[in-house]
Amino acid sequence: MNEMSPPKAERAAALKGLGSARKRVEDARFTQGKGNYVDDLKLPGMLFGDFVRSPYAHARVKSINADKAKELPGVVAVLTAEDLAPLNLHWMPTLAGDKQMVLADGKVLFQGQEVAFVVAEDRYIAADAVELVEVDYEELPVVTDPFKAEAEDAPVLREDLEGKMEGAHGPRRHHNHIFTWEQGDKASTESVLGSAEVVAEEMVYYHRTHPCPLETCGCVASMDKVNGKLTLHGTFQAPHAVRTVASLISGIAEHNIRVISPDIGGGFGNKVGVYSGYICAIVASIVTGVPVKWIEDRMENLMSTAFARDYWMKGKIAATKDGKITGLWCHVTADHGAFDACADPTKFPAGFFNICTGSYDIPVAYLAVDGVYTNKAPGGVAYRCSFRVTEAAYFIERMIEVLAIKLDMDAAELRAKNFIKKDQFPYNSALGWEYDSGDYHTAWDKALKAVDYEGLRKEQAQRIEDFKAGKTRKLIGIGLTHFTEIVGAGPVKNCDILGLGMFDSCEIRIHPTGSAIARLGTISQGQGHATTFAQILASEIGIPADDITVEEGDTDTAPYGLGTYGSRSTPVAGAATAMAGRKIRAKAQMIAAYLLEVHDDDVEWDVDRFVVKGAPERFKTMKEVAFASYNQPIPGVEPGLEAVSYYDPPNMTYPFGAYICVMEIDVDTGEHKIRQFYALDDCGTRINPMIIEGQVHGGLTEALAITMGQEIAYDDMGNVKTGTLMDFFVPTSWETPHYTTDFTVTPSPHHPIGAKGVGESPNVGGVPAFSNAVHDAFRPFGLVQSHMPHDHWRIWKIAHDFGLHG
Amino acid sequence: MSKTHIKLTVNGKQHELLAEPRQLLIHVLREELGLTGPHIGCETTHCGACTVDLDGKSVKSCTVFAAQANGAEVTTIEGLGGPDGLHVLQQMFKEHHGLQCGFCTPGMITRAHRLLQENPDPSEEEVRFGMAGNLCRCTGYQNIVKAILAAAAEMNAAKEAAQ
Amino acid sequence: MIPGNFEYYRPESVSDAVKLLAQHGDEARAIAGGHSLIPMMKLRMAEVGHLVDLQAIGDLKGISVDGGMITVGAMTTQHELIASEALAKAAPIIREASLQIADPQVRYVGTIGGNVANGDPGNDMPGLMQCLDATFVLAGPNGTREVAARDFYEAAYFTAREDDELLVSIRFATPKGGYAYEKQKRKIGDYATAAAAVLIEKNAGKVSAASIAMTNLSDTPVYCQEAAEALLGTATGNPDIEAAVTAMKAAIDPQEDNRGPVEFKQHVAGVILRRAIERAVSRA
Amino acid sequence: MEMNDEIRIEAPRSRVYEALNDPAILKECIPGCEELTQHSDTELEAKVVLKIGPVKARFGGNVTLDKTNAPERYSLAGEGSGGVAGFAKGGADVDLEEDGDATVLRYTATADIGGKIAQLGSRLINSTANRLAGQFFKRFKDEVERESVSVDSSA
Repeated sequence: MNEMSPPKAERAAALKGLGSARKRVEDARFTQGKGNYVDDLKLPGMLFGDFVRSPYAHARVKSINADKAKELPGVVAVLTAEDLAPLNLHWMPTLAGDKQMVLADGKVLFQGQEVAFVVAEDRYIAADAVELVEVDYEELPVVTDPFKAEAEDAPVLREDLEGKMEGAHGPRRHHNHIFTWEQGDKASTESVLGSAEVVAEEMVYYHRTHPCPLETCGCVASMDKVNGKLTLHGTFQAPHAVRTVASLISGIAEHNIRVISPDIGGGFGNKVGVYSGYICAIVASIVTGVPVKWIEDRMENLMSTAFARDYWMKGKIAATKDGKITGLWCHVTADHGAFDACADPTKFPAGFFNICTGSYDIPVAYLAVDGVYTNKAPGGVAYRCSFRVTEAAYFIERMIEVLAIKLDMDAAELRAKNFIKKDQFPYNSALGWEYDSGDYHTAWDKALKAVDYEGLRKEQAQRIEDFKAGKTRKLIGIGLTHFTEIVGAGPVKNCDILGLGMFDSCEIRIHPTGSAIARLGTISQGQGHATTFAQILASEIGIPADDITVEEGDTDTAPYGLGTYGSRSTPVAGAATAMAGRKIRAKAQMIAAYLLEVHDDDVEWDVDRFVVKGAPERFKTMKEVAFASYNQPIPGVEPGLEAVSYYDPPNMTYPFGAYICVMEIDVDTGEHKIRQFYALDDCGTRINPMIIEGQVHGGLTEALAITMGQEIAYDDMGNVKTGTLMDFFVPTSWETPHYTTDFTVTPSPHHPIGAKGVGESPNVGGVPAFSNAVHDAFRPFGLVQSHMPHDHWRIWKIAHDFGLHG
Repeated sequence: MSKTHIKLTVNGKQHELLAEPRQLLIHVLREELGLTGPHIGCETTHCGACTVDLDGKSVKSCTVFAAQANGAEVTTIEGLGGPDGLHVLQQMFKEHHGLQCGFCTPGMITRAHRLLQENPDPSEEEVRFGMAGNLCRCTGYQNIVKAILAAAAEMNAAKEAAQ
Repeated sequence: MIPGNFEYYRPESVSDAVKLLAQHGDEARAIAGGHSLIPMMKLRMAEVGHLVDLQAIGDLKGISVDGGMITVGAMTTQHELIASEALAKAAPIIREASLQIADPQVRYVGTIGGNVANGDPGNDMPGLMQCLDATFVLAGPNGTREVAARDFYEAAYFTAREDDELLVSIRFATPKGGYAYEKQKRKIGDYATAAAAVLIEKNAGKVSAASIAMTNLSDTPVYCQEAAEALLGTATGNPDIEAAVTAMKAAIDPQEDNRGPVEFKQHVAGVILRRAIERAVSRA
Repeated sequence: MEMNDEIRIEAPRSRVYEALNDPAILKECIPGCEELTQHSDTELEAKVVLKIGPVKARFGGNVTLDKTNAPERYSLAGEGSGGVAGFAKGGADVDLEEDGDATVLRYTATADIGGKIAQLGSRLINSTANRLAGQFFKRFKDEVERESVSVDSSA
């Protein structure tokens, strides 16, 4: 070893690569208020757009009179469907193969639907003008119940589809029916159910909720008429896809559109879709020739910009008497609202819900999902989840509990008995997935031990006795969950959105002095990509993470990618980053060998340098190689050191985890307190433990919110009852408990660095953990299933129904 | 309606402007004065992303009219760090991963700053209670609380060292 | 969410403020902390032509504890109520209740006057003031008059205050004995699902005086005289408390909303009152 | 939402029934009614300002009277739009029973609210609607009884 070289471990640590709890590079600007969010943007001459929205959930629009609004000084234009129709922009395609009104075309189908777009000099005038637009509605019967939507005499919601018996995903059986999606083996499953020793059956509802990022959706559209170029800044989780869609529907050539996602104030799936505001701002900018900003307010966000979940999941699970699961059957009634705008890969109208066999070795299964239209907002986005995985995890983790009750068996034991075993991976599930890797028993045992599961059960039993003896009014619930996620969409062979394969990309340029810039097709909304992608690269190419800039979100500079959602950034773009790094290293190896005057095969990689095999004192650092690549003519090697990788993952990744929630419940008031929450995550190789932990805390808090109160609720007239943060539950620091995190590491065998993604695991696993805790508290009194959200009154109602109030 | 003449001292600097009385303080700060640190998250006083310090009180500037603030002293996140570096709270938020998307962070830190002025040595419970007017969708608060407690310790240590 | 336009006034005396209110009739509204009014204006649910800002009126501020009487200026914020050591000593129930209102930022600007005068049944102070048997001092074009908190509330947002009157101050006798303000809510920042203000004095182990008022369980705060009377002379054993709870339940009239159905609220009101009584007794 | 009540009016049924069809009296009794224009025997157009605390919304809409089974029964139905505040629809079925010289009026009123008011004010809607319905019939009783008195005394 060269005496002057620091030891290997020291050099590796200096890189702040994989496994380092590196502090985030984003934070300097965010903590000083120097973030750059879309509403911070102020362009010369910029106008402001605001919507007139429907107070009705279902009505015919008889007339729109904007005369008074137009007369208001400062109002520049009022757009209606009539103005958009000649451009063929009054409807737009949805991500799910349906189409959606941009502005009300003759009728409205949900409360808050966009009816007219007012463009004015500032947001104050725009708001004044919105009040002056007179719309004459004729009320129509409202359908908010997905089961009633399919009644024979249910009103026709989508008149544009009347008579069309074929939809984007196959036949439609009713005028409000969207599709049926079937997976698995129906005949075998029914036969197993018919002859099983035990069958548990339950309806599991996962209520409608909303991602509600703290920053609402918005954009600034700026049409430069001189150059023919449209620049669109906005809250986009998939900027490239937005550019392609904008080009396809506007007819503007794609190279003349530049989409920029600046800093994004949280997304959680809310910012995947294309909303009317974007289209209207673009049209308004084209019409007026100046930039037009549109920023929705919180009520608009909760009322109209996407929803999540709303799945009625009927399940049957078959088992032997001693608890070996033999089959699973599921039928979902999926309430998609007024337009099918679900953000799923094209071939998956119910997303990856067919991961609903969960962590269990279930020999046969059958699944059917029916999508229906109702008078509610469209959306169906993956709220911190990979395309309906959280619904699937909730379903199976509830069914396991229901089965445990039926078998009178401990739910932890039932799980352990049915886990897919370590030696079964790669495992082919009955519903068609190939699980890449897992070690569920190890994680499960670790979790049970960490919380002293047996001790908890004893304490719970004692508590029940005390309760029955009148010594306490508080019950203890132990919420167990072992979830398996499927993330990293996805292999181009089966995953696309609007025909765009779901690969992702990274382009790297090494500068002569040995620092670098990496550009990716993804976009961070708080995940810290600028920090973690640099870490992947640091480990791959030996340049300190601090010397690598990571840039995303500008379609003029970043390579094409499908964006950030569904925990796909690490599995797909992270892999692309590693692969691009490896291309850099391959070229650098040739340069190093040339400089060291040895054959390419005679040098080997050592943290940050190429070393001549057998002669450790002879080496070239990556920094030296980088400089050489710009100034040394090397035979057969082009100058410069750049690489680009488009990564098409061979499979999804399958992160998993074991969560345990200990909850105290006050039977008299329905209030709860989380006494302990233990979260063990296995997301494969861990890039930055600090960021992983932060993701878990955040995801669990969203899960807590969803489970314990957060809902988009409607009354029978289709009024949204939860339109502000008074009623839409977002917990504060006071209601949020302390979490304990833990991990095991089972690397993904097909991912270049073995990473699997983690951002969504805590939401997917957290919801069943919290919900199972509530159910578990009342299990001794006979509770089998109770619908979320478990807010105070619903918990109180359980206690009441079981006679616990005397 | 006529515009009103408004004087504000923001981050130590005096400003005079004409505004409609209905203009909200948050819009004046962001759009007239270019201080885009405070953000708008909910508009109904629940989220606290717009929190600024107004005459020594933490307030939600989306629920204060510019006219009400006439004559007041305002501190925004931009006024916290010195020219030579980050405020201790800013440092500790970075150190303890107290932020993710960054949207709530300016309001969060501005509020924490006032909290520590009033209670320089808070317990975890007092921090959680004192920060309950600021919502965060990303972090689950655990690291925010940690960051504030660490900042308090740091500030107290610095005070002791100075004595 | 952008409010409509209005004319803005910042009078420096009560009489100037009252003059403005009288001049503009129901087009005018006084604004204290504004945290109920401004959101409504931003939602364009409240139409205000003339906004009379009370912040510069010195006479509306201050807390005085004097000779068994406590007087609180209408513009005293919840933050100031909490911070006042004199008040914490003389009437600790005020701090206990104030800490349960909204969140820190709102408490810095929210005032006791706005909270009681607004007439929103969700507000905490009206019930508390009824429990304390407070008197509201109103100033109008013809001078001042006094209305008992227990007579002030007519329906949601309808109070004994005339459009051209201003709530100036609140007065009540220093409470004696044990106290409790118990509140159930969904989260910080929410209105009560149910809340109870209780004062209890005991003499030789028996209740010698009691006062009970409930919040957000009807379209006004509910002063429960029968419930308080049920406790008089008792040793507050279980049946005595049950009798008070039963009387209270007959007096409230909760409505279904996102917090839950009527049956739930009735039940929770009982639980909350029981707890409040027990806590007040333990402090008596 | 449904509201029921019963009131006794010191006036003969024919007079009560007549008053229920009299736009001038209805205008006096509907809380916040600014205009009430009769378009036909059964159709009216109304402008109403709803003022509840800080909330103030102007509703414009149509009212239809149903005169079947007069004078024992009387029904009205209406709907109105309050612009950005939302919309309201509702009605009342009234039974009039003779009780000597007086009339017992029983009503079942319904009200449904949509739009922003419903979204934001759900916790206050029931009590407010009840109050408004109560106010209408109280005023109606006073109005009719006052007239009856003045008619009597002038006779």
